[in-house]
Amino acid sequence: MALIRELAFQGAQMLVVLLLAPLLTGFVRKVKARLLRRQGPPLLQPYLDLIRLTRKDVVLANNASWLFRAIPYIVFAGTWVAVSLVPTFRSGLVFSWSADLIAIIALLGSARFFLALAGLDVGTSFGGIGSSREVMIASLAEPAMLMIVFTLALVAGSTQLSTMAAFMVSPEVGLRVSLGLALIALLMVAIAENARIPIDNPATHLELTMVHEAMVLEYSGRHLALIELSAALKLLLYISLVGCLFTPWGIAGPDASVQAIAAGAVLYLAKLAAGGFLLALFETAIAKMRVFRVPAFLGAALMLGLLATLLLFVSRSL
Amino acid sequence: MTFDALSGVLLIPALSAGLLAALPGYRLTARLNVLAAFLSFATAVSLFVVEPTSGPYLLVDDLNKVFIVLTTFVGFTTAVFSANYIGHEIEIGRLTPTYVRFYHAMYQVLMFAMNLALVANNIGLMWVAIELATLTTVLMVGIYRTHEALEAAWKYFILGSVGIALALFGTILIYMAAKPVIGEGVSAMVWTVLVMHAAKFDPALLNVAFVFLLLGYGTKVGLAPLHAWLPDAHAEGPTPISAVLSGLLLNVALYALLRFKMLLALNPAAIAPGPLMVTMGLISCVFAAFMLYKRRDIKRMFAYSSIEHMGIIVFAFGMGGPLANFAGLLHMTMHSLTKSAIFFAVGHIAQVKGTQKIADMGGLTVTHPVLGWGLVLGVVAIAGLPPLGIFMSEFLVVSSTFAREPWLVLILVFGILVGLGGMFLRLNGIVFGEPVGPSAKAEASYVPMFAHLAIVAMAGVYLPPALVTGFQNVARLLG
Amino acid sequence: MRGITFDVAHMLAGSLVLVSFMQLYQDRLYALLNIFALHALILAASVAWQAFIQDAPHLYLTAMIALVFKAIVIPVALHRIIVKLGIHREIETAVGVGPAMLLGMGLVALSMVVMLRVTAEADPLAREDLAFALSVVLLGLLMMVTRRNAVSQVIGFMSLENGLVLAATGAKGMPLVVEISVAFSVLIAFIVIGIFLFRIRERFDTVDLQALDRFRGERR
Amino acid sequence: MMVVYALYGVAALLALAPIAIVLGAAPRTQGPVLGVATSVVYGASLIVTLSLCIIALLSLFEYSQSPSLVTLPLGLPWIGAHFRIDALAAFFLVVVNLGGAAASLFALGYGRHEHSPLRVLPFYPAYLAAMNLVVMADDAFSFLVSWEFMSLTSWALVVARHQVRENLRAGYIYLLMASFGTLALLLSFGLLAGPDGHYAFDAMRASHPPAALAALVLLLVLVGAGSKAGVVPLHAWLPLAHPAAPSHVSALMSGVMTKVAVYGFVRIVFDLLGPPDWWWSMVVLGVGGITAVMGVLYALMEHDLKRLLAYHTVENIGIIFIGLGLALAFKAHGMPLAAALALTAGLFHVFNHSVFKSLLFFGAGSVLNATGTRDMEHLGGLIHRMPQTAFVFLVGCVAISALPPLNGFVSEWLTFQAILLSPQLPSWGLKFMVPAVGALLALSAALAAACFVKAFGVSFLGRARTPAAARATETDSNSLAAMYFLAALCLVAGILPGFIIDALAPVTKSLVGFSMPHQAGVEWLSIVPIAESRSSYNGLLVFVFVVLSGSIAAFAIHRLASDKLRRAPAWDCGYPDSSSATQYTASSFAQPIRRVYGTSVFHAREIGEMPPPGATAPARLKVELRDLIWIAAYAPVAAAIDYAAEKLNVLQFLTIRRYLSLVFTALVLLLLVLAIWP
Repeated sequence: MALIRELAFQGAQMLVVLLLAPLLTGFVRKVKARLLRRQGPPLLQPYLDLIRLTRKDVVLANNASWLFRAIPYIVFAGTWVAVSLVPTFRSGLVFSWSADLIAIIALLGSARFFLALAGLDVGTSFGGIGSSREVMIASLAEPAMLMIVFTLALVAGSTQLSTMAAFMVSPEVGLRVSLGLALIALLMVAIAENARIPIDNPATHLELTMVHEAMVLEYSGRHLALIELSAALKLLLYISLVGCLFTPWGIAGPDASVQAIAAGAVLYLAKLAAGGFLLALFETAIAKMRVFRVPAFLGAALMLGLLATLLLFVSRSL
Repeated sequence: MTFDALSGVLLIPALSAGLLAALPGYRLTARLNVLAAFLSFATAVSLFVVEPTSGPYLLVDDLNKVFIVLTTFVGFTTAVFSANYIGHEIEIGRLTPTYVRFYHAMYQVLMFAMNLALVANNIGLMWVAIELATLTTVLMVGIYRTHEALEAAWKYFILGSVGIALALFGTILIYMAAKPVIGEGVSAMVWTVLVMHAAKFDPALLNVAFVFLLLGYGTKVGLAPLHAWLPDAHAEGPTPISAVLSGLLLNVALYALLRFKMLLALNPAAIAPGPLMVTMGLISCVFAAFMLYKRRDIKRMFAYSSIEHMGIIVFAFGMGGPLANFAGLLHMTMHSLTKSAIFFAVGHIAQVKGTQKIADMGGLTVTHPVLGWGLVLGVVAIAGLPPLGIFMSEFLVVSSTFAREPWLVLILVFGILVGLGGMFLRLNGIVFGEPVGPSAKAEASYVPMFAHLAIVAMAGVYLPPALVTGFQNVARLLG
Repeated sequence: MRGITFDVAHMLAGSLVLVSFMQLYQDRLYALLNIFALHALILAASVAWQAFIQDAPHLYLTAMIALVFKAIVIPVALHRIIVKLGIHREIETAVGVGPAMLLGMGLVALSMVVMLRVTAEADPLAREDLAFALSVVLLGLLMMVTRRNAVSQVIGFMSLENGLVLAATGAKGMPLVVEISVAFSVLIAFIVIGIFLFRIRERFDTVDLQALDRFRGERR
Repeated sequence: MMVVYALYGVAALLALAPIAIVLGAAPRTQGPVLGVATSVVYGASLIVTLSLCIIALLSLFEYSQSPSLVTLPLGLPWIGAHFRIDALAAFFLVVVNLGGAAASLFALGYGRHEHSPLRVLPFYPAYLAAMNLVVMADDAFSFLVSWEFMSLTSWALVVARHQVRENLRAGYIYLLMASFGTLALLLSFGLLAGPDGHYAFDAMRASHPPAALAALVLLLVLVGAGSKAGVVPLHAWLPLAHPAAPSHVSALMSGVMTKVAVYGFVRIVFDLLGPPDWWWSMVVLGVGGITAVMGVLYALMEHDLKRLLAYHTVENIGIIFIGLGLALAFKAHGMPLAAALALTAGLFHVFNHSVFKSLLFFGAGSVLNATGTRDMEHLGGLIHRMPQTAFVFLVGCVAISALPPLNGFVSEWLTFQAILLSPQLPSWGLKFMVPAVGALLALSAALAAACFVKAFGVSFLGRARTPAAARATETDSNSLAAMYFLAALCLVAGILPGFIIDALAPVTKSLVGFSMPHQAGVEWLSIVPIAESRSSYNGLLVFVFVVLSGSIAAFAIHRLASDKLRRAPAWDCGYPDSSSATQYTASSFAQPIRRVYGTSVFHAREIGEMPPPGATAPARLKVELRDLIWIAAYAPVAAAIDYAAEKLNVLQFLTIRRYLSLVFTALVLLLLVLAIWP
């Protein structure tokens, strides 16, 4: 009985994130437009785009292989599973122990791995640019992310997201330099991972500046829809990750009352909104940097992460 | 005296030498040569069965039994090889029948001399025998009468004679040291007696004596820096002689050294012979290893490798101790077998290619697979790679002495490694790559080569207990 | 009596060393030959004296050999060779005479030091004798090393070997002395013949380098 | 008596070598006979290795508590040849023979393309036998004999294609490094055995050397076993030798032999050497971390497929050594549970790497056969020509890039878990070092993914860059079978890691006296290193999740929305170009990463030649990489030896008088020694 309830929660969570993701993207776009004094697309535009794309035929390059057609599903699945394991409004998801934070990072990693392959499959120069830059960025972003995970895991004594979140609300966290550093690093990584300004520009179609867009250049129709959706999911994932790690307040416990859960849900939406708003604000405030400045940016994130880990011992020896 | 195995190993070569000198026709003499060599080998083996009594002049104990059997065996296989080899030499007219007759006679004289040196119970007699062996080899090295051959022989002769002189002076000194204790006359030169009284000898005299003996016989062993004659003598003489030189004569000289080492070891007041030997061993090993790199003549290269291994052996004996001595004996045996096997292969290769220049041979494993792989196997063995015998001895030498003398052993290991590098650097060019030079069919007798290699291979993984106990006794003798 | 015998032996041996020194500073071949003849002569005398005092008749044979072979036959033969090869001019030395002499001094000193460590109960005669013999040997070797000329190197070798015979005869009752001296004479004969046969003109050196270069290609 | 049966198997393998020679060297053997020989040798070795594998599994599961010993009257006479299968040996036997069986199966097809089979067939089974013997040996002599025999046979296999100059050079360097390593091990055994030669391992176990000596032994072993395993900076031979051999042998060398080297390290350091010092682990960790990163960076710069794989072996060896180093650290500080975890991680990665590296080398071999080139710049589009090979190769790539749900991820995840335990270490040096090493590990993992995107993407995806690649054909069924088998293993080990962890329990128990909690009992078959609240992973569930959600998405979209599909020329922002030369090449793919890391690590320089305006010459871009390790460590040694040889060589050409003066000097010196002797 309890199991079924848990499964239901799990399913609900998965559906929620799936449904919320495009909204979040739309919200960010809207806010950006507003900050630029533009009207901007309607809030639900992403949904419409997705639907339209899925309706269209796929136009496939002549020499695209079976792998090219399989990849959108793989990427989507990987991202979706990853995000569905992040506690959003209720921690202690039934399957959360099937993958801890490291595994979630790795899942996103495999999604990226296949996306990069897709960039190379058709054999165009732009795809190549995209993939090669993507892996270069990833080669710095992933270690940085892992260092952040180290920091948090060492603080919380666990890599299990639910446990971490639970620990983060508990009083013995205290204010720590490491956590601050970790937060900054995490934000930097999140920006890079989601191909946002200043690393990459989700809206650009100026070839030489594209990274993510260049990889998926050859995709169309439902394939493109899936990839857009997984991109949105990824954004959601990172924001909720920041949410549940650094602002874990309100996340309902495993055996919480309905009200608590409702409150958690509301709070969660608020967090998403806040995150999206800040992101939009940041993006409008800053200019995109040259591709070969990116390593410096992410290297800084990596250093911050490492520093955070090392400072732990100084702040309080565990 | 009555004919026992002891006098057998001496008489058979001596008589057959005379006979071979008299008989014409190389086929016959070659066969006779093989036969004689085999007979003396058989008699030598019989030494293990019935141990003859040692007299004032001749002696048999565990130490020289090992040497005698090894010598006669390699002598026998080399005779088999040389029968085939000389035939080819006559066909291409490098040797005339007269010279061949002389060659065979000399071969047996050499055998006689070496056996005599081994069984001699009298240091004077031993000296005479070793010098006789040296002079015979001088003659055989020069047998081709080419300019280089003569020059090599001449170099060998001069350096050899100086060695002779030094060794004699050492012998005299030993006598002088022994005389006050033992009394005048022959008995003061008899091993068995000397060993008994060694403790009471005058240490200072013994020291000087050992220095001279070390240099005198060390010249024959080919220790650097006394080695100069060795590479040329190996390179310019007929290949069977190179095999015998590397495989046997060096051992015989080494045997003499060992005897005197034992003598010194028995006298507490005298200097320890170990350090001297260790030093010379290390010098020879490292020096020869480096010399391998620039070699262009295949036989000269393997001659240098002999120097290297003599260095290792002398090092082992110098370190002393049951394990190291055992290793030294084993290494010596394995080296004789392997090196002569290599020279068999090299002899055929040189005959096929019509040159000894390494640059003019290549891709042997393609054109002459048996010879080529035989050579590879030989080099693998000599480089001390398992599962062949030399690996075992090197294993024992290094592992048993590292705990005692780390730095010295590091030098030795360095030498071994460098030597291996030089060896394989050249080997690559000879056996692999595109074939170079004539690829005519080789009419070779592979039996001796592979017989030796088979023994070496077997010894690498299994030593018969009898041999082991024998070696262990000897090792204990050597202290 | 003991004293006299000892002194005579001592004197003879010492003079042998002296003559070795004389050899060292000869720079004419003929002169060198004559000095060597003298060397052999003294050796013969000392061997004979040893034969007398040890009353070992076989030593007289050794003395005989030394006298006939070394003091007469060989010098004559070498003289012939010199004439035949026309090399009776100055000996070029690898090391100058002066340094050679100094080296010689050093060697003699060395041999003394080494030998006098011998404890006294080894009978003094043998001890002194050995000291001298050793120095003769070393000087002979030094000669071989410092002279480029084949003939003088042979002479060096022979004086080295004289030292050996001196030692051997000094060793009281040592067997095989005669045989050894014979063997050595044969050896020397070989060398002399070798020089003559192979037309090794000025020096041993000539047979080396160019030959190596030309024939063996061992050298780049 | 498992060990006896195992020895029978080894004997059978050894017996195959002469059989191969006889079959092959029979007068005037042509294709068919050689074909027979090939099938016989590889078939037989397949059977034998499989049975050995079964034996090993049995002894791992049942007899692991009581090691089975046997002593043969071989080897050192007064010691004899000891052989012993304990848990550790059994595990490595499994690894060795699994790889061996796969390689033999692969070679059943691949071996037919061999140009000169006689240079491969005799040595192949001997090589397998040697590796088995190393793992079973229980005394220093038989260990080293087998160890060096392993090097020797593999050397013969490396120079099998001896007409190619580089292969000879590779073989030469390989043999030198191998002997160097063996001598180092020999010295370490010399220290362990002591001057009176207690060479049997149990004697060594009984007596522990004093601390200083033990440290020396550790360093010697690190050099000896490390040089075999390919630890930076002793790796130089590896990327030369592994690709030079025939591909199934490359697979064995990279996938299995390096593991045997790791075995040597574990056996001596964890088993024979006694209690470790805490700083040892710092050495091992440092070496491991540097090796991991350097290896993958080298691999990224490489565009020879097999050399790329070889360099990647270096990286994985680094990961393994990180695991071992952690285990040492925890063991030294008396934290057996953590030590067990770290050791398990390391050994798990040993298994994983042997599986997917063999798989990848097989794939490379098939590509080599189909196209005749190893250079990725001449490949491309193979996924169309050889789809099955492409698929299994892809699996291998995902596995080695440590991506869930395949096995590579599990071992690295365990390593991370072990790293996360490091704060409990008392010594500050380790406290600070381990996270840094963790960063290196993470970096190398990310770079590995990049590297294999490149490897797979450039050689299998895109369009064929050369006619050869365009004409490629799918490889034969035997090879495919072998590859599918390994790919399946990658998946199984990835989604059911619990079983392997449990299988490793006796090993860790025997080495660090403790083992990870029993995993089989955990619900849903997930793995829990320490405690569920702390961390857990369930490959199976992740796998099922991904498959389900993927297929749901597919189903939903195809059913509810359109499933139509049109083929058209590539879009490429409007100007698609027909020439396949315009694709991204391997080196251009690596360019961004080269910009980031290469300038410092390789002194990478890009030299652009821009012709003056009006000139018709093409513009060129040259990339210069310098292998600093080679320049710093190897070239000088070679130069020094050559110089010394040159100088000493003068001694060959002196005159007799000079030689005499050498003798004279020696004499005078010795006399002087006497004169000054007290």
